[in-house]
Amino acid sequence: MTETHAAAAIAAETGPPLLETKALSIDFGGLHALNQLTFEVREGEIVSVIGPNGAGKTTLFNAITATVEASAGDIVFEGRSLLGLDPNQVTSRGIARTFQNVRLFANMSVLENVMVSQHCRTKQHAFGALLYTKAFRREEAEIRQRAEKILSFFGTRLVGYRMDQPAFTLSYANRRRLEIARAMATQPKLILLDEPVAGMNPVESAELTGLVGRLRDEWGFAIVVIEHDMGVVKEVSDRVVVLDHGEKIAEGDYAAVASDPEVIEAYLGKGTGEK
Amino acid sequence: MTDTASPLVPGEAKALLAPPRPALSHDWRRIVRIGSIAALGQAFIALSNMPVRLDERLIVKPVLSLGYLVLLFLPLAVGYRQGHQTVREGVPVFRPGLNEVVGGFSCGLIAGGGLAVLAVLLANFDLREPLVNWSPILLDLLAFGNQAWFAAVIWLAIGAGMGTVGGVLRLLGPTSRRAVVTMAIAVAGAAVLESLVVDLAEGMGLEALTDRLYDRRGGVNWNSALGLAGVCGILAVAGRGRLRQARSRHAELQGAKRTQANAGLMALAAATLIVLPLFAGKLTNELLANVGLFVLLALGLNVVVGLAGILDLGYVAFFAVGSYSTAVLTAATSPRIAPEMPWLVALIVVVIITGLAGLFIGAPVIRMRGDYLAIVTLGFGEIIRLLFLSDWLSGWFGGSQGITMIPAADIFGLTEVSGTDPRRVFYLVLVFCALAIYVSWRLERSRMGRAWMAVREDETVAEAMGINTVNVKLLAFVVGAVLGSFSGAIFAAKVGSVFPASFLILVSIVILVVVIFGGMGNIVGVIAGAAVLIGVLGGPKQPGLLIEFSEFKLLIYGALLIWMMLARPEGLMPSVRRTRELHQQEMAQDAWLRGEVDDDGGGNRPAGPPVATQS
Amino acid sequence: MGLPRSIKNSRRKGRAFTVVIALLSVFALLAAGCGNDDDEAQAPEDTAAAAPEATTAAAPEATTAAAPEATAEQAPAEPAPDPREGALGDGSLGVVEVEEGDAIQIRSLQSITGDTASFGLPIHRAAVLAVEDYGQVRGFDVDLGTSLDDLCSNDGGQAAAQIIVADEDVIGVLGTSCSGAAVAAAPLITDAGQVLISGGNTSPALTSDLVGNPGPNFVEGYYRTAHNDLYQGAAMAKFVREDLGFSTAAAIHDGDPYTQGLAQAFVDAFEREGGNVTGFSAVNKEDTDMVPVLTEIAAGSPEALFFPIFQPAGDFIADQAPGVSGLGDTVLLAADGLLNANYLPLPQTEGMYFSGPDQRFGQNANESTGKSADELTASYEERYGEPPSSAFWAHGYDAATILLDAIEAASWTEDGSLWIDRQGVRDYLYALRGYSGIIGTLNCDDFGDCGSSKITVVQNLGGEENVQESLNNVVFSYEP
Amino acid sequence: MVPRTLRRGTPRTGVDWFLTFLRVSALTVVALGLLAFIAQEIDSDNPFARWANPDATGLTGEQFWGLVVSGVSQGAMYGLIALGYSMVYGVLGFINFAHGEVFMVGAMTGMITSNKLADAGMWESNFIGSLVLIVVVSVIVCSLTAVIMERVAYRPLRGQPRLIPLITSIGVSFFIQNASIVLLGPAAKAYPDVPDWVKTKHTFLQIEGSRILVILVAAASMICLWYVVERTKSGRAMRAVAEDSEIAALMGIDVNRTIVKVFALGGAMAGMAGILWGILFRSVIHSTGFLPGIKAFSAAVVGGIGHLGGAMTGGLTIGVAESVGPLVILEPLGVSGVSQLRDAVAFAVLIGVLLLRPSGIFGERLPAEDRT
Repeated sequence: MTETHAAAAIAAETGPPLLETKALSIDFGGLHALNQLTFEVREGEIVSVIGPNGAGKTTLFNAITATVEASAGDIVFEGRSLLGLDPNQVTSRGIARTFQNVRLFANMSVLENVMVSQHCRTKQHAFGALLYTKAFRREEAEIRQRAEKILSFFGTRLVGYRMDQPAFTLSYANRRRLEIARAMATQPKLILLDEPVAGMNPVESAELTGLVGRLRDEWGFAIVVIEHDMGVVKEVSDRVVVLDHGEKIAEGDYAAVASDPEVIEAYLGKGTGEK
Repeated sequence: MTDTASPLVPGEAKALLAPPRPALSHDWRRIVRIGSIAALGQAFIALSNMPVRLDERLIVKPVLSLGYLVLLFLPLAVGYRQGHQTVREGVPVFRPGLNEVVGGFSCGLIAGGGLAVLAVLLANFDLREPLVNWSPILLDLLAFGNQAWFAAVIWLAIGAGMGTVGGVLRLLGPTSRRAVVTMAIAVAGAAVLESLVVDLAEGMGLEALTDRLYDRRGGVNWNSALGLAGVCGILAVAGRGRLRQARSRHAELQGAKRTQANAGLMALAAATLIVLPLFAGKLTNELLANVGLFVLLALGLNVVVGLAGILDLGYVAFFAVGSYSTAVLTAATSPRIAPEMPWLVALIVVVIITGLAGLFIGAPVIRMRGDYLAIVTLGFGEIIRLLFLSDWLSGWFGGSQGITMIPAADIFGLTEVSGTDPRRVFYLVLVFCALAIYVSWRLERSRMGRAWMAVREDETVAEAMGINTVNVKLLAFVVGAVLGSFSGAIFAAKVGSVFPASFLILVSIVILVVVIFGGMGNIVGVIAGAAVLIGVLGGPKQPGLLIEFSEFKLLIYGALLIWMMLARPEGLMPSVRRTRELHQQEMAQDAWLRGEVDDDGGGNRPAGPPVATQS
Repeated sequence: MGLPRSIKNSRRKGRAFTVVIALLSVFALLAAGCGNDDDEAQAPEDTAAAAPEATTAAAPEATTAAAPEATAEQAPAEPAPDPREGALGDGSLGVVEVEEGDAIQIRSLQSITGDTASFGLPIHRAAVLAVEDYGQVRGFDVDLGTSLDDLCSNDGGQAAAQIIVADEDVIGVLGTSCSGAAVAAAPLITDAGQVLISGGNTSPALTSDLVGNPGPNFVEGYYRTAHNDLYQGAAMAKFVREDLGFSTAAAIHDGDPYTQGLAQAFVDAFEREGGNVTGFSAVNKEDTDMVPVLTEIAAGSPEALFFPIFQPAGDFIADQAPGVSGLGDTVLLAADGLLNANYLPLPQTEGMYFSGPDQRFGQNANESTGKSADELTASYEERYGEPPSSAFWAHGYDAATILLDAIEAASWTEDGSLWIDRQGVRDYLYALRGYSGIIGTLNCDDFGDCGSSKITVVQNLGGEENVQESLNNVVFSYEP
Repeated sequence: MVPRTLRRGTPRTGVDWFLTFLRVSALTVVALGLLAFIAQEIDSDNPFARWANPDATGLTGEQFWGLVVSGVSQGAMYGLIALGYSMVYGVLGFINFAHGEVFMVGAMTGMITSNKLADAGMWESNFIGSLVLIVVVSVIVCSLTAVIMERVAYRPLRGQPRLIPLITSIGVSFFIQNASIVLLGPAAKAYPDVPDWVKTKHTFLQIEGSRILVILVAAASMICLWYVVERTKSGRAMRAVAEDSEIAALMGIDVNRTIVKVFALGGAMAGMAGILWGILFRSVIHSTGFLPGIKAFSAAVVGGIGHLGGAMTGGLTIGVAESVGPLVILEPLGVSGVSQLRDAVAFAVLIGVLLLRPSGIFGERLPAEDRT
């Protein structure tokens, strides 16, 4: 782990930023969900975003994926601003996400879940399907092949007979896995994982943690993780960003952040137990 | 979609856990409740004039008319139904016995009481002011021409009798019960479908058979009723289980074999549809043509509602646009422009026009939430009808005088299709149905179809997964519009005239009912739904086989829709996916019981037998 | 490993289905083409084969069809006195046999459900009464069969007509209620050799423009006892222009082809008479608040407002018109759609004028059944518990009796069966002159207009008790 | 789910461009119509007034006032019906399509009762008393109808996908409407004649008594309802259930009972509207409930669903728009037979409002799970 980690960290220091938020602010009514947030992700980097509840972590994801609109500031991905795009356009630029509360297409089969997520990477339109053209058939085969390849990334869990089962029959952990598989299928450069191990037992959690590393190493995605489990954060992150009340209060590697007094204060409060 | 329904309704759990009841204890409250509901139902049916109206139609020549059959059915049904609680999931909680008979008797008695009371009231009070059917004719019917007291006694007796029969029916073994039910359905069916059967028999040269079966003017005669019942009873007993075997054998088929079997079935069905009209007379062909038009509409709406999950209540707009543009383009009498195109050429233009109309209506509504979308599409449907109707645009569309003298559809100079020959209309419809089936089948299994499914499941996530939901939904809207326009174009050529009155909101709703009733998202289901509803009951402006029911058509539609939603929301022939949506809980449990769901360990269980999840 | 196979499978499946569909489409097209050719080719053979049977009257199955040549050839060969002595018709449209114990089949095709039921139902009921009153025809019962619904629409009419013509024993059809339905139904029914007699259609398109030009939808075998719209529009215009002496008028219709046509006829006639039309607008049948449309009309301050529509919209217009500024003194005029026992008692309709068929049935009696107008009204109310809700119910009664008379005139008994000549039925009807019915004297012209062309304008005296008097309170009558 | 804010900024896709075009052209048409109308009013001979419709004549002040009053009284009834839609939507999250039929049942009940009273002579001798009596009867019957409807058709479907109860409600609507046809006959039925003071215009503001009555009663009902919902215990329970029924159940609220109350209240409002309808138009037919029902739902949407004041505002908006709109906007633009298009105008208002403000005038109040 350390070898690749270090190498990646070096690359991250030197390469151009993949994603950058510039003084990003988001207001809901009078509430500042994010305030002047500036932060960046480099290619091949795994960044953890932590912070107490209500710190604006998920809002950050929503802002990046254009589910909420930025009030001020800018979000730049690969040198181009993401502002004003629709969520699907953001996804086709190369950012995929998972959801805090797993949201699968519950009645579609596991395979279909992954196949449908390649929508923005495929081109065949209705006429291809109607005329059953060669290009259409080739593309369908490709979609399917890629889907099966992605699913086999998770070992035997999502392949075999399970591939054709509706997603709602999956166990909780497998649903999480399928969500990641779905994000992978959009062929992103950057994956945003929203609490990927929430609700899992330690064994599953450890396994998934390993998976996050492999995602970067084997597939080359940059990854941003929101996570509460500090063990996981420690394990996976190249860099940790701490948010509180929509502001960045600390940034750095895990050790540095963990000992930052402001972070400790944010989590534990100033003695009076205020949140 | 969140599931709030608990897996077991509390009542059910109680019933499962409760100790078996002793053989002769009655749940009197239940019996009284069911009985009184039936009594009210009987009174309602009687006051709705249904028996009087249906008395014209004989079922068994001298003995039984459809009017009385309607009244006899309810006590029988509740007599059977009241014992329902004793059977759970096919497992009898206790041995059925005398209990059923006594229960059925009491239930039927109460149900019959409804008519008895009504008869007495009819004789003594005049409530004709609000209730138009409160008439001597009704009393006469109820009393079999005698005094009111006679009616009271006889209906109590009939109710009790039918209820007892219902109870006894429950005591029978499954085989004999099936035989009895088959016999009853066969006789009633043969009588009700008389015109169709005769029509077909004439085409096939089997008049001798129908002459024997039916009395010359309506109704099965007594002897043939017995004979028919006997034959069907024997068939039912002999064929017991065969059908199910065949079905399960079909379900077990895998891969290529299954495909072959399906293709074979499909070819068989298609061959029947192609050959049948050649033997059928005008009546059958007209019915088939009407059913076909609605199948076409329903297939179009199925793309919109069933596949993409957009609840379009204004679908009739596209039917209207299709009809009107065909009329304007082909008819010489259309007011302002009359290019008098041949039908096929016009069709191309019509497709373009309706596609644009789909875009125009679709664009503003596509981002709206489900229910808003429903009401707004409904509004659009009505706006379009009003525009066609309006004096303002009557210079273009004829206003309330419509456009008449629309020429027959000329098909490559081979043949001309118009309403005078319903057989040709049917073949034309068949071709377009095949096209519509192909389109929806192909699209469903493509990238677009998957995107529609995803949008239906969870729009936000679909968008986050890179699907341009607006475009995808618009496409569904346009495909639906174009399929609807085919129906409109054929309709214009068939009827030979278009009036705004053919495009009421009602039509949209009937098409929706067809889709839902048949089984949303399933092509075969949609076809079956149209055949049953439009063919048997009739469409909004089309009589079905049961012309006697035309007054009660919409009433029955309403009741059927409610019942269907309560009892079988996935429709007559559900699509696998739709069933999943509606019965997620149960299916998950079943899968768990079969060991097919992974536990939280994540797939450590040995893989069970693969399930057929083809959809 | 499993992957390529499954792809192949799905592809093959797709192919197979595509091929099936393609084959089906081709076959369906072919079948459509050939099937019909067969049909046409067979038709003459059928008639030819059936002809001898029909004339020898042996085979019970042979019900229809006797080619004219066949009868012509065989008639002189028969030495016995001709049983069809006196029966009309030359057999050119076929002959129908009614076996002993069977009933003569006629059908009723009226608008009996939905919003227009109040119009069609009385016509249907009158037909039922007529068939009952008439009794047997040459000793044979008459069966009105299951009543069909024209749904007041072209598609409904066509579909119902298709059902009727499927039964080859049907001689004639009483209907339709709505002209729109007749446009689609008449060609089918008359094609089958049957006749269609309407008590409710008034559209000129179905018969003629009254000066000898057939309307676009005219077909032979179609008759009606209702009058032609053109009379009524002209009558009302003349009344307003001459009797009331008004020079401005407006009209409102409700989007129904009938009301629109009548309103248009009125407006055209009024302008021909030298009047000035200040407004022509429309409501929808479901509208209740008429203030906007009345305001629109009020802007032209007409002296008279003609709204030949139906209930309930008619109730609201009469009710709300006096309250709209500018219409306070406007005289309200309506037509037969509102001239009925439900509308006249409404307090707001007192003093209104109504055009319509002459409803002074008074001493009129139907010459076939002998029933007088009063008796008929009484038996209607007794039977159905309400007065007729449409002005054309009596037309329906007369339509039924002339059909039965026609059947009687065109039929003969032979070997215990009754034989009815379809052409004879038409011959009788086209030749009908001076028939006295409930609605007055019926004369059929060459285009099927049989009704009395007399239009009257009555003024409503108001009140429930005065309905009959109001119907008789004729202030203007018009006969071209 | 995170709230998806309405995006400002420039349109990006073809659909956005098209929508912008639609918004602009709708506003342009309205503005042009209004301008032409105003020009007509100032001087009906000026060229600007006649550019589109040379025959147009302006309206007198009295006529315009008449239109507004008719729109307001019609709109007040839409508003009363819309309350039922809005409340049920707020609590259960589906369109109860059959609610319009409850209104029809109310009008029918009123017709039957008032005719019986007229036969007994009480209608003439004590009009106000009879009116109160028929209101009571009709409110009870309508509440019962609504509650039975809920019990039979909707309760078993709780928790099913939203489409299912919606379709069921279409079935219920068909059933009630056609039950009315088969039981009571298809013809229009009249209310007995009302006293003169109801029919004639009063010098005060030149309004008919019946319309004053409608507006007053509607306002009073609205206030009562507002009091019940905002100030009583049951009202709090309703709001809680509307907010989140699961949480409400955990807080000890009997959800079923509360939903029954919501239906009963909605039914009562519809029954009230039915009587007002009867007094105003004095005629009722089986289809009386259908179109007003749909328009009332549109009104609820226009006002912002789940919002009581919104329902009333929406009702008034639609009522006034369909009454005034055709003559003020369409006729100056040269459309002939404008009154025929009034339903089209009502639906156009619905579409227009949703185009400009997707969540209605007051914004929607939806159950937690629906805020997606």
